[in-house]
Amino acid sequence: MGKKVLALITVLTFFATALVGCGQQTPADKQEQEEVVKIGSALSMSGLLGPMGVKMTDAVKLAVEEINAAGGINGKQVELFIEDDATDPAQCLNAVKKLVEVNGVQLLITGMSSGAASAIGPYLSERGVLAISPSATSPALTGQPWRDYFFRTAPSDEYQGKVMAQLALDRGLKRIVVFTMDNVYGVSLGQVAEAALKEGGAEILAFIKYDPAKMDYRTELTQIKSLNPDGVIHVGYNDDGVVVYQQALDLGLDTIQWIGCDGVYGTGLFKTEASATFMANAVIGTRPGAPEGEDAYENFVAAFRAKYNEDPEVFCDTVYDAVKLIALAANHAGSEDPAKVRDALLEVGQNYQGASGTITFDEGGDRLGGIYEIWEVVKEDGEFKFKRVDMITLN
Amino acid sequence: MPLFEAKNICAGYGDVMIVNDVSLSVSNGDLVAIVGPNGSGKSTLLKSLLGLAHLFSGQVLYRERDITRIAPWQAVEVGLGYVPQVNNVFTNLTVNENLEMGAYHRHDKAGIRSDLEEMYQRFPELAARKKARAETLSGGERQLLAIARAMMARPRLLLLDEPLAFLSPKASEVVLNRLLQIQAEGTSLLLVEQNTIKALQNASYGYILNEGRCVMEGKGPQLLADGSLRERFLGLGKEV
Amino acid sequence: MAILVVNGISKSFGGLQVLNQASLEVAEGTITGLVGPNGSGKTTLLHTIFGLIKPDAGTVSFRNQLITGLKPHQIYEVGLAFSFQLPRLFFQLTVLDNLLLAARNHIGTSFASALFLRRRWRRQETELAQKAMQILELLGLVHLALHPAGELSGGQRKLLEIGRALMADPVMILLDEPAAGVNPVLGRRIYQKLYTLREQGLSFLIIEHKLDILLDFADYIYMMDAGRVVLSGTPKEVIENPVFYATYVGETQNAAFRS
Amino acid sequence: MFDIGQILVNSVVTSSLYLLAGTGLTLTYGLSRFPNFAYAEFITLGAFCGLFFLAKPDGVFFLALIVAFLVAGFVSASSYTLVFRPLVERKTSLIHLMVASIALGYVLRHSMGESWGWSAQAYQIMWPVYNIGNVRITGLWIILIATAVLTAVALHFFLTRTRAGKAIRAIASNPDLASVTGINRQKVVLLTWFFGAGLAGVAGVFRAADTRLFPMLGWDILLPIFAVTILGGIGSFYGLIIAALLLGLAENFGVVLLSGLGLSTEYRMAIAFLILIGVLIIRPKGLAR
Amino acid sequence: MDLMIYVLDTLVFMGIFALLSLSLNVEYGFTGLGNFGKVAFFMAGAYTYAITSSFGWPFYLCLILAGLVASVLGALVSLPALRLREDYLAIVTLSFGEILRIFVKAEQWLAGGVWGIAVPSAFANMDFTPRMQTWASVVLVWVILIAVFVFLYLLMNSPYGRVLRGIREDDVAVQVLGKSYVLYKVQALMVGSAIAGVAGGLFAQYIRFIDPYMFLPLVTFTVWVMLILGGPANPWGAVVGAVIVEFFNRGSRILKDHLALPFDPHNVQYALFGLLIIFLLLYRPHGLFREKPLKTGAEAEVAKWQSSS
Repeated sequence: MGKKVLALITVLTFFATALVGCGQQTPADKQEQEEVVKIGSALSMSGLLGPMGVKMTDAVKLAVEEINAAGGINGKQVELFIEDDATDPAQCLNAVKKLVEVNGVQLLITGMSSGAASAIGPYLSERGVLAISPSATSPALTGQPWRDYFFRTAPSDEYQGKVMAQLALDRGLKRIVVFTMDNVYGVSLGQVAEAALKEGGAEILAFIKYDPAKMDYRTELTQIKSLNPDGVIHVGYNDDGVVVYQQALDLGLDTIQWIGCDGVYGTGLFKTEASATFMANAVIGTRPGAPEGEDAYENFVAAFRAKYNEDPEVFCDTVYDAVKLIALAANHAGSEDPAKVRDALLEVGQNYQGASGTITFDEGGDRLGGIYEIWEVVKEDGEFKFKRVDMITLN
Repeated sequence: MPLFEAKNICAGYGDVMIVNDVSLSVSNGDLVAIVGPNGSGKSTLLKSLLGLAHLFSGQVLYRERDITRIAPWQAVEVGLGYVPQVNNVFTNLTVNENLEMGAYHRHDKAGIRSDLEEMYQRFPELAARKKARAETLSGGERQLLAIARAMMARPRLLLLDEPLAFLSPKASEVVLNRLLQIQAEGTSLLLVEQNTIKALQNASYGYILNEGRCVMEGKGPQLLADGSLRERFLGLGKEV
Repeated sequence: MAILVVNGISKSFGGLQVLNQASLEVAEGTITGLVGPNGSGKTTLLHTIFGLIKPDAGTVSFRNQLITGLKPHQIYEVGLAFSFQLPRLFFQLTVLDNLLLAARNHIGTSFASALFLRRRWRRQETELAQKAMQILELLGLVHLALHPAGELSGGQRKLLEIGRALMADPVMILLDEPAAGVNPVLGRRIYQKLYTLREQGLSFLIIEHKLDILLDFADYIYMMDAGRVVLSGTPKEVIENPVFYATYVGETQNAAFRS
Repeated sequence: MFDIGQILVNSVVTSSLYLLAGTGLTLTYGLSRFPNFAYAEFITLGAFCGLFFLAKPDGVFFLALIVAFLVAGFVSASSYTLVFRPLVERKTSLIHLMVASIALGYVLRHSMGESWGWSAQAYQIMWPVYNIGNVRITGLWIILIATAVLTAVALHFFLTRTRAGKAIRAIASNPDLASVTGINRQKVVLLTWFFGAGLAGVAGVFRAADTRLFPMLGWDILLPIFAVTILGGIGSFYGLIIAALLLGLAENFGVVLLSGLGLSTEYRMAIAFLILIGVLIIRPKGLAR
Repeated sequence: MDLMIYVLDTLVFMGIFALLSLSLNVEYGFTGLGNFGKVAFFMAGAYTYAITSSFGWPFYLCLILAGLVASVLGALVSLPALRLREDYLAIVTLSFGEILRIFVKAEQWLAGGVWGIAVPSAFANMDFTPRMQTWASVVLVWVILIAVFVFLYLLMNSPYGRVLRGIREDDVAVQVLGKSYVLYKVQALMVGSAIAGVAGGLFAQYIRFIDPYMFLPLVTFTVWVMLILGGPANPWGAVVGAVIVEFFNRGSRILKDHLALPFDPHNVQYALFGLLIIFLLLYRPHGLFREKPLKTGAEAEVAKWQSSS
């Protein structure tokens, strides 16, 4: 018994030293601190959103690499700290606190889900630490009292929902099923679209929410089939989307027009041929876009592919833009002080041509939904590709 | 040379010693009976020989080979069959499957098949219910099945724990007769029995246990005739 | 007069009739013994009386109050106590705690009073501890009072099991083989203690295989075979009855009642 | 309003998966008498093994099934030998065994996360689709249903006709008697752990082929599989078949009912749990006994 | 950068998890009930706090209500639980947690569903700096923790606690000794759930936002790890277990900044926890701290008796 307790105490002491060790900043550390700009990333690298977050973190690394290659921020190199929030908002807060209080990070990419954003928001505001969320899209985040230090490069669902509805109405779809994943992103977008569709005179046959973890959507899809709608408004991510489309193809739902969103944009959907085929047959969708001639997205995809030998997926572009914007704003402000960077962000974040399209922040740090791209999937030379069909400008 | 010997057995459960320094031996073709009142340690003694109860000390020999503390399933390979007092059939299995399980360690398919036939001839009660699940059998039929199952392993020595308990007189008569027949055919029997008189009448040798110790031993019928049997058996000692 | 009346209890388990119209009475202030061969249904009968097993038919009444169908803790409430054949102790608790857990009307065992009537139950606790120590003294376990019950030997466990029934301050005690697994001298001492309690008015129903001891102390004896009572009388009457020995050695026409 | 034929087929697909995945659980649970929560990881492990063969479109599906069977079986058998058997021999309580199985689940799941990463992956197989009247059915479903039915039939014969199969039933029925009858219990139990988890691995390949693949795959379907196992009566293979069908139907028709009532279809998970809790209260031994 | 805030933050979580661990200790450690749905009661408390505090009620009232609602749920769960075997109880409670989570997630009207719900801090009306805010939470959590600890210490070292321990060892024997184990088991689940509910309330007010993704079964397992590590049936064990596990969690997060690891520390940390538990169960099943005998005053009598005789 004595030996085991001793071993345990040794381990604990080890950790305690580690904890204390990084707390005591020696003068040398201080100097070092002045030489780098610390950026923290706390996204979900495990848990339900893990599959998405891992790739997004890769995009963050890519952006930081590019920034450093281009001379860093205010002449200083960027040091990146990466944490995992395990798809748990409480863990996200924990990770952010660690980044801020232990590592001294003041510029963050975090708040991957709207829940995580809500959990960290008040703390960020109180501590005066700046964060950009690449993927929290809930309209509920707009106008929160803690929004002074929180930006997002993903537009609120408020906009895209309307675009999706508009797209459906433009295509003359009258009888519509809304099919969304049961999380904030899915239900928000779905509800906005539903309201806009009703306003536009379409009939909503059903609003079906599915569990993104359940992975067996056959019966929901069978139901959609038997309702015989003109179109389906579908909100999902790559991860569940690939399964939904695969199973929808099995059930022959590719005769109905499906309207997707930015969540189902990305080569992750082409992981299986069935899903890709289904998309080519039946899916069109929307996503925040840039004016013609902008190749920021293509450049980003090329860079990502060159580094990771994989295609980026959903929200990789917004997270990439977020890092780039932080660098841009800090350079613009000539300081890494969060308050100054925040003010600069509002300035540089006007018609910024990012990988995810044109980014314009409003006063509250939300991305305005300016221009949206309508995409479709085509098969060219045996390869599936996303292709721009049209642009919609939302006022 | 005795077929089976147990020397100075002390056994029990957990750290409770129930059997205290008992020795016994079985010769080829014998029917040896262990009798005694409730709680005298008869069943525990039997179980400890097969590793089903905790053996504190002692030695178990089969044909002078030391088989103390072998795994229960290995005892079958050595040549010992065991018929427990309760839960002695696989209730979820059919009668036929129960018998097949008895021959589990054997690999001679032809031999097993002919033994099965033999068992059904010897126990016509079972032949009629080959396909029935054992849980549907009556107490007597279960006992016969348990004995037949043990015999399927072709044991040289069969250990039986109160085979006649819970049986009607008719059923117990049937079971006893079958056991004597088995003995006549050359398999030795070691029997723990409540039914003292029936057991000792037929036993070639008997041991009387009381309070975990052997209080008397001798040829079966002679023991029965012994005048002190009653007092010793009931544990009344001198007081009565 | 009879303090406990058992009337026509029957019970079968999966087709095996373990109790078959068993009836008996225990007179107040007596030690009544229950004997019989293995599997005759004695333990089942005792469990049925104490509500651990639900009978298929028949009634049990205690002091003219019907107690069939009551839960064991309710039967304890009316004044009975029970001691298992194989000790069911609380092995991680101390010997002392094992006894104290059996105490009747202990204030501190309810949630609210454990918290709010601290002083009262602590006083009671001290008194009960003294009583427990007296019992341990009788059982020769004083030196082990603060040891976990799991450290006791088999015989000591058995003693503690009996001790718990004594601790319960009952009107009547049901004991399943109190002298089994205990050395004869101590067995007798236990019975002497029971006898003193009997003098004080307690009643006992005891299953016992150590006939020499039982015959010395019992007022009345019932013999069971195949789930029913086959013989009853004073110890002398019973022991002299040829049925007694015949039943024990398994040589009896009563076997006809077996299934 | 809804397409009964298609929903029935969907239910059978769900049931087949539950049946395949539940078989091993019910057998090992029946023999070893404790619920192994690490079972989810055997399913996931099978799925990842399949990836070796099915990451490219020209993969051989049956080869994946076989390797998944062997690897999941091997890991299960080793975990039994290294973790559970020593615990059982130390007379560890049931609750501690459950905690140990959860702990083992941690180890396996995160080891898989470390090896294959947490991003979702997918098999590259395109299945043909057939129309039978109004009902559509894919090649994968046919193989899945066929595998489940064949496994059920094969297992029926294995359990009733072979020496080892009968020994498994004998141990489940009466472990002590099995020992004195000459059955080497440890060996048979080990075999069952191997065989049962092997089937779980096969189920994992099907699940991954039908959906996508990541370390939580098994955990996501573990509770329904427990529901099926307990519903059917632990250790009862025939009860399992009935329970798997029942739960498959309940879940799929439940979805129709739920959306009819205007409730979230997320409650379909709750359907399984509610049936489970109900059965445990009314009929704790399960449906079959 | 303010390391103190992080240290205080760690203390808050240690306190909250110590409460959960203590509550599981009441159920499993002392009474032997294997509750694998601990997170359900934690969640019930958190949501009760969130909803009631949205009415503008004072925080202490909300905390009490959080405990009450969780304890009522505990009573509800105990009804089937009492009839079930240990393994069934485990699966039923685990499922119950998931049902409750699905319910909160699906019923948006109740508490925001998937959107989650913002919760005011207990010190929302005070003009605190972040550091003071965290200090205040540390004080609140640890005062409650100490109160609960003392409460449980007194309760478990009383004849009542003796009955609970007896039930853990053998509930039939307890019944034969005149105590209805049903009543005690219900009470144990209610007390345990109430503590978990209060922990939930404290958690909600500290995080200031809760959503259903925070209450996965993983939380329950973490609490089990804490209790098994610390040692069941010993209140010190429960607390120390919680402190160690939380320390481990945070420590590994910081450690990885200083070590270039060839693997993902998150994966390795959980895998190591798993191994640690397996080794503990194999070689030290009673955890770091053993169960201590009851202290009720009766044991003092023994000494007197033993010395006199």
